[in-house]
Amino acid sequence: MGKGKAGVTSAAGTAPEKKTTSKTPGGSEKAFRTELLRQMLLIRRFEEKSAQMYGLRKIGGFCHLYIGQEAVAVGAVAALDLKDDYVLTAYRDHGHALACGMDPKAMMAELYGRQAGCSRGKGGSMHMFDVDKHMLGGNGIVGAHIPVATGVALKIKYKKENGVVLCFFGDGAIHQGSFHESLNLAKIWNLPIVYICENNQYGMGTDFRRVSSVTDFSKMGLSYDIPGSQMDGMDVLKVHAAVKEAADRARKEHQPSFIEAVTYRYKGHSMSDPATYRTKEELGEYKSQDPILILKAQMLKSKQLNNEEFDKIDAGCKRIGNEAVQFAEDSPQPAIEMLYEDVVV
Amino acid sequence: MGKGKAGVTSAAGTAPEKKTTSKTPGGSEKAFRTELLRQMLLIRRFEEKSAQMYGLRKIGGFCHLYIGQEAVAVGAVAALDLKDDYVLTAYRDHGHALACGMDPKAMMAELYGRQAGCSRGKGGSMHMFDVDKHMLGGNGIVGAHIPVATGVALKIKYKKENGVVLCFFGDGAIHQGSFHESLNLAKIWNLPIVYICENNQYGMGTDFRRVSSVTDFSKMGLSYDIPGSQMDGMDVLKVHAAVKEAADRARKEHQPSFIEAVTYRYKGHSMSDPATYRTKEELGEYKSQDPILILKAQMLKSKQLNNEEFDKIDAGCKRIGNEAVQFAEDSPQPAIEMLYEDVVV
Amino acid sequence: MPVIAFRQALKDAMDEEMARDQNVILMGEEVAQYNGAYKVSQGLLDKYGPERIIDTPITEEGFTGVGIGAALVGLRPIVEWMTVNFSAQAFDQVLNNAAKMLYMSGGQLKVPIVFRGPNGPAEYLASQHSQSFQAFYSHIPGIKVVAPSTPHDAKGMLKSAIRDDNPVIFLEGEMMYAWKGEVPDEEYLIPLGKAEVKRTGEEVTLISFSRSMQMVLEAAEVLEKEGYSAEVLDLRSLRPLDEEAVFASVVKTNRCVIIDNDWPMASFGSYLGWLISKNCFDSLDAPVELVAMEDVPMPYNHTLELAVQPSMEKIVTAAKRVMYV
Amino acid sequence: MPVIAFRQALKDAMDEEMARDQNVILMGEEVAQYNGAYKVSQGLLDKYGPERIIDTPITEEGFTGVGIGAALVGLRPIVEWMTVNFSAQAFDQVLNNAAKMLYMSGGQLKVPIVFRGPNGPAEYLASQHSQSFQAFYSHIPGIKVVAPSTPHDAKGMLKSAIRDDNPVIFLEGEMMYAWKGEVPDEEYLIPLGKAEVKRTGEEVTLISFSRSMQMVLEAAEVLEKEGYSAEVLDLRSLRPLDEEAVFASVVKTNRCVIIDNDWPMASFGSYLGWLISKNCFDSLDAPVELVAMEDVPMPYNHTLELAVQPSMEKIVTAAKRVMYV
Ligand SMILES: Cc1ncc(C[n+]2csc(CCOP(=O)(O)OP(=O)(O)O)c2C)c(N)n1
Ligand SMILES: Cc1ncc(C[n+]2csc(CCOP(=O)(O)OP(=O)(O)O)c2C)c(N)n1
Ligand SMILES: [Mg+2]
Ligand SMILES: [Mg+2]
Repeated sequence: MGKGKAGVTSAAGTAPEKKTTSKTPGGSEKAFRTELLRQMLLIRRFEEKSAQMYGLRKIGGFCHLYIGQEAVAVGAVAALDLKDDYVLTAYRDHGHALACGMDPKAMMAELYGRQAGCSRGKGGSMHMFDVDKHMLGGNGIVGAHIPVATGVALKIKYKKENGVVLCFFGDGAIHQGSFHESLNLAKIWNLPIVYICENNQYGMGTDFRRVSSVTDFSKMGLSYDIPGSQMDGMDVLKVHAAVKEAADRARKEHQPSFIEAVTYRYKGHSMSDPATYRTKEELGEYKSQDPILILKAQMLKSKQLNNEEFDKIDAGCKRIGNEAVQFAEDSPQPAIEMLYEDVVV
Repeated sequence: MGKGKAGVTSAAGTAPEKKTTSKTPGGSEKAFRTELLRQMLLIRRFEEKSAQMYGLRKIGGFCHLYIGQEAVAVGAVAALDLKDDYVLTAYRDHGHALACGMDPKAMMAELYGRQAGCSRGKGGSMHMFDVDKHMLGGNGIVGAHIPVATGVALKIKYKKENGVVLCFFGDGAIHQGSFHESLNLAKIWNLPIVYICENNQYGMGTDFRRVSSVTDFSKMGLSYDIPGSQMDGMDVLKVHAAVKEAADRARKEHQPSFIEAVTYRYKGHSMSDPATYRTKEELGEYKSQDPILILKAQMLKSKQLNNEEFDKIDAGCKRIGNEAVQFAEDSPQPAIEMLYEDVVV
Repeated sequence: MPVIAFRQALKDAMDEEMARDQNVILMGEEVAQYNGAYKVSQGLLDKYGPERIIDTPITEEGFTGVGIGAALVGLRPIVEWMTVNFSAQAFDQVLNNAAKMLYMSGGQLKVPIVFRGPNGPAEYLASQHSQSFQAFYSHIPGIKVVAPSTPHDAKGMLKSAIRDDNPVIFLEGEMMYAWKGEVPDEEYLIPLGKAEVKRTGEEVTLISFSRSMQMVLEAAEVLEKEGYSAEVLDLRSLRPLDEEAVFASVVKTNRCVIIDNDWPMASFGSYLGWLISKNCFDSLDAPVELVAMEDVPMPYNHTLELAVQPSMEKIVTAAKRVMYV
Repeated sequence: MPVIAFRQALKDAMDEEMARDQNVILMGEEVAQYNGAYKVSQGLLDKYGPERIIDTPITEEGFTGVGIGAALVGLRPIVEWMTVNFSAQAFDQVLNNAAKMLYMSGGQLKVPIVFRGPNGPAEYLASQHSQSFQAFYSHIPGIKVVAPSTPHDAKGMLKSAIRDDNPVIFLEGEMMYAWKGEVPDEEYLIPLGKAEVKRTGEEVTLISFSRSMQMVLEAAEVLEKEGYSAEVLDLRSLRPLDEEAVFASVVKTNRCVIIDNDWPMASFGSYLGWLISKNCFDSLDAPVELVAMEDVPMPYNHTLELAVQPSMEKIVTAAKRVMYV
């Protein structure tokens, strides 16, 4: 696999060229969908494993699970070629990191705070980075990475490269001034960037309707003459199609876009949140449109998948989660001297 | 004159109840218009005097003249009753201060940095304040007073008062995150505030079209479901009508509004700016629609004014400017100990 | 005397002041329906309603400025920053508006506002979420900065802060919210600007504030067991600073260690170190030591993050160093 | 050697580095068509075009973050803050992104960026426009903070800053832009982190940086005329700090005055005062004096604003105080 090329460790433990399946004309629809399914399952299983290890106090601090939102990261990143393209997101970043093809072992070791972690144990859950995979975090301050992502797009334009930046953030981040300043900059400078608001309907305990003047966020592009769209974020194929269109426009016309993906997080905001601010019914409703189930059903129906195959993929993802834990357990604690490293170059 | 009630030192040196003319059913249209004219002339003459004194090095630092934009402050503030209402603006604040009925003498003394200045010589040109007149600055950081103004509106609502806040800012400020954060807050909390963007078409040397994704700023209200309108800021009656409507809505429905007043500044950004970034023709075009000339012509035509009356008002305003200078000259320098005062209460 | 938690003391202070003064309101992210990210405002929404306990969107610059504006015209807002780290986004509002209005209006505009929230590292939160802001804020004239170390002081000082006509930055610590302590039933106020001698001693003065006080007191115990007598001073308020109390103690013991869980350069602790070095020049028998945070961003790994911060052991070592033992 | 103005030296440094390295760009308010609010970028737009000399809207948080993002992926942006005062709006970007990326990514992400602009008071600009930011920025690990005092150093250090792989805060002074000085035609670099002895002396060390250096040198002249020999050290770089040069001088003269035109509490100058007090404890014959800004917001009135700041007279007085004369 080429350097900087995104791939995902497959269920079987090998690393197929994900991008090939999505982009090569020869790649079949079945293979592509299988790969999306596999990635969503990998995220799901990885997160479940993380939660379990958190419960065992192997992992500490904030740990924001992505379960329920898998379709957004997976569908969106599948539209990229991470040789040229970049991804930035907030602190709920495990899903995006895996979708970018980051190594689950290095990620779990990071959650453990170990030396073999992707950020050498210095970043933790909120700060997953992989420069080779063009995954630039993993950023903890709400909204603050949006201008940074915009700057990455400026570099692409300045260097006349072919890339596009996906910038993910939550419904809570959209009121931050940084979002608004960035959209204006992206528009006046014609930057190749797609802003993706993952509206999982809550910013911590706050229902987004309580803190937002509008409920259709996609309107917010209008202030900047940037096309906006609101879409179902539980359906990975829809997400993929929308992001692909926007990414293509970014590449061809050097125009920014804004997409609101309506989704839901099944778990609390972080491990300590009992999520009492929402009803069981609401949660149940979204679980019934689970992104993995949706795609699975579609594929079963169109005979691109049978139950046995599904189980095999799922088992593979679970195995990856277990192997990641084993790897993290085996990885040494960083030496005390590492404290003083990476402060300045 | 009641405490906190806005009035403007009239041309003749007396202080008529400006608000009475505008609001009392008995107040005639002629009297109201005459008052608007007088205020615009006062600002014009006061600013010319300031420029002159700046040239004589009596005044230092940044001094941002309002000449050309008089219709905006005067028309807008005429819709207020400053017993209940409030005004906040940026550093180009002399016009708003005069329109709020601040004492030209105290203002000139402030420009001189003297003890009798409205801010005791500590604020200068950018920081005119008059708590009794509900003029809360005079704020130097672009965009930063917009949340502050929004907070004043929160107090009105919390106290169930009848007031409204006018928050003035420039075309340069509209891209600041603070503007966007504030509009959302004002909408979700139903605050009685009118945001007025004085689009004088330049933020320092920058034509607003170069840094803005949209040229009709009034669109920017849409992101917050706030009604926006774009209007001719050179015609004081139009400004007054639009702001009055918005202020009434704020008062009655506790709803924020956003108004873009298209205007022009005749002078450079500050005293040191030669304003070479724009053409003589452009300047000339706006000068030909001078706000004072427009109103004067309207009043001459409708026989609400004759040239002699105009000259008399103008002479009165010039006299006020001269008296203000004399007052400032006579005011003592602040004592060195004043340094340590007003740091904490 | 009743024993209550730090968070409860803070809540009680807000509760009493809100009952007392209709102008006091509380705003911030999750303060209302969620009862506070760290449950400091537990029950206040139920008691005072959404007009006075106000949930905000995530817009630190915006709602900090809103609080300032409301304060200018007579309200007395308490603004909770979910953690003080996020106030970096509101830094301009504090520096240029809250701290300047009184001065640049020539005394016309008071800003009676309290900004409060957890300051300094908690655990496992990595570099963006584990910072101390006492240096940034105590640098600025025009505001007060306080950082109590017990439920008792927290309550009395928060009440004073709410009644103060100046902007007050009220620094808490996430790790402190569960700390318990005696708090009298009857009402009391603690003035801002008064340090407290927590323990008298003869051979060395240990000066600190906020969360570090706990390990400082432990260190003093350890030192005592080893035969050294340490005086412990809890500053409680950084700005205004109780210089008198500081100098009195150092002139007595002739040796001083300052504990400030913040980066050392241009820090509050180093300022205090200079101030003491200068004003107690003739009394000092040893250089003033500073036990600070290591000069690095905070790592996530727990062993490393503990190594970065002051510890009881580091304090004891520093105390011994200045005693030349 | 050619004599050029400070602003020209800065311009030349940017010009040379832009010619040398295609990845260097300049962005900020009014940097392009207006040639800079203080004309530091005069002519650069004409030479390098709008792709490399980029006018921004007034969105300090936004364009500061954009610069950081571009730096993460290989550009070497120079971000001009029209004045450093306005960077308060971008404080979070500097503190939490520029200074943290390398650390929290475990060394993966470098941020080669320069933030520059006029720092500290100019004249008649009142409190919001007359602040010094050396305390705020030098407090933060993960960035460098430099503040040269001559056109020569400005050029050599700005070139080094642009080539540095770390974020560098480059502090200038509005009043300094017209200062003239000799600058060689041939290329040179000045390393970040090296102080310079501007004048050798025996009886007292005066330490400062940036604009204050001028009055420090004048004070040294006055002292010499009165028969006192002052050594003058120009730090040039605050972070990293040339501790060796500082201690060497103080150990020699046994007396020290620090001049830092910034509020005293939690300031860079007071940190240095503590550091010297601690490390030169046995050498010091007098307390380390700090000539700082008065602990108040800046007033507009010119007499008052001068009284607030360090002056030649205050420096001479402080030097005499530490010499006990
Ligand atoms: C500037 C800032 N303010 C507050 C926080 C604390 N905080 C962390 S996540 C969060 C909620 C964000 O919600 P949203 O953007 O919807 O993202 P989600 O968690 O739903 O993915 C808050 C308030 C922060 N990290 N940064
Ligand atoms: C945050 C901030 N950035 C930059 C400046 C410097 N500055 C002062 S005025 C100005 C232009 C503002 O233009 P606009 O908002 O259109 O107001 P106008 O001067 O036209 O009235 C700039 C860049 C500032 N004061 N504050
Ligand atoms: Mg959310
Ligand atoms: Mg303008």
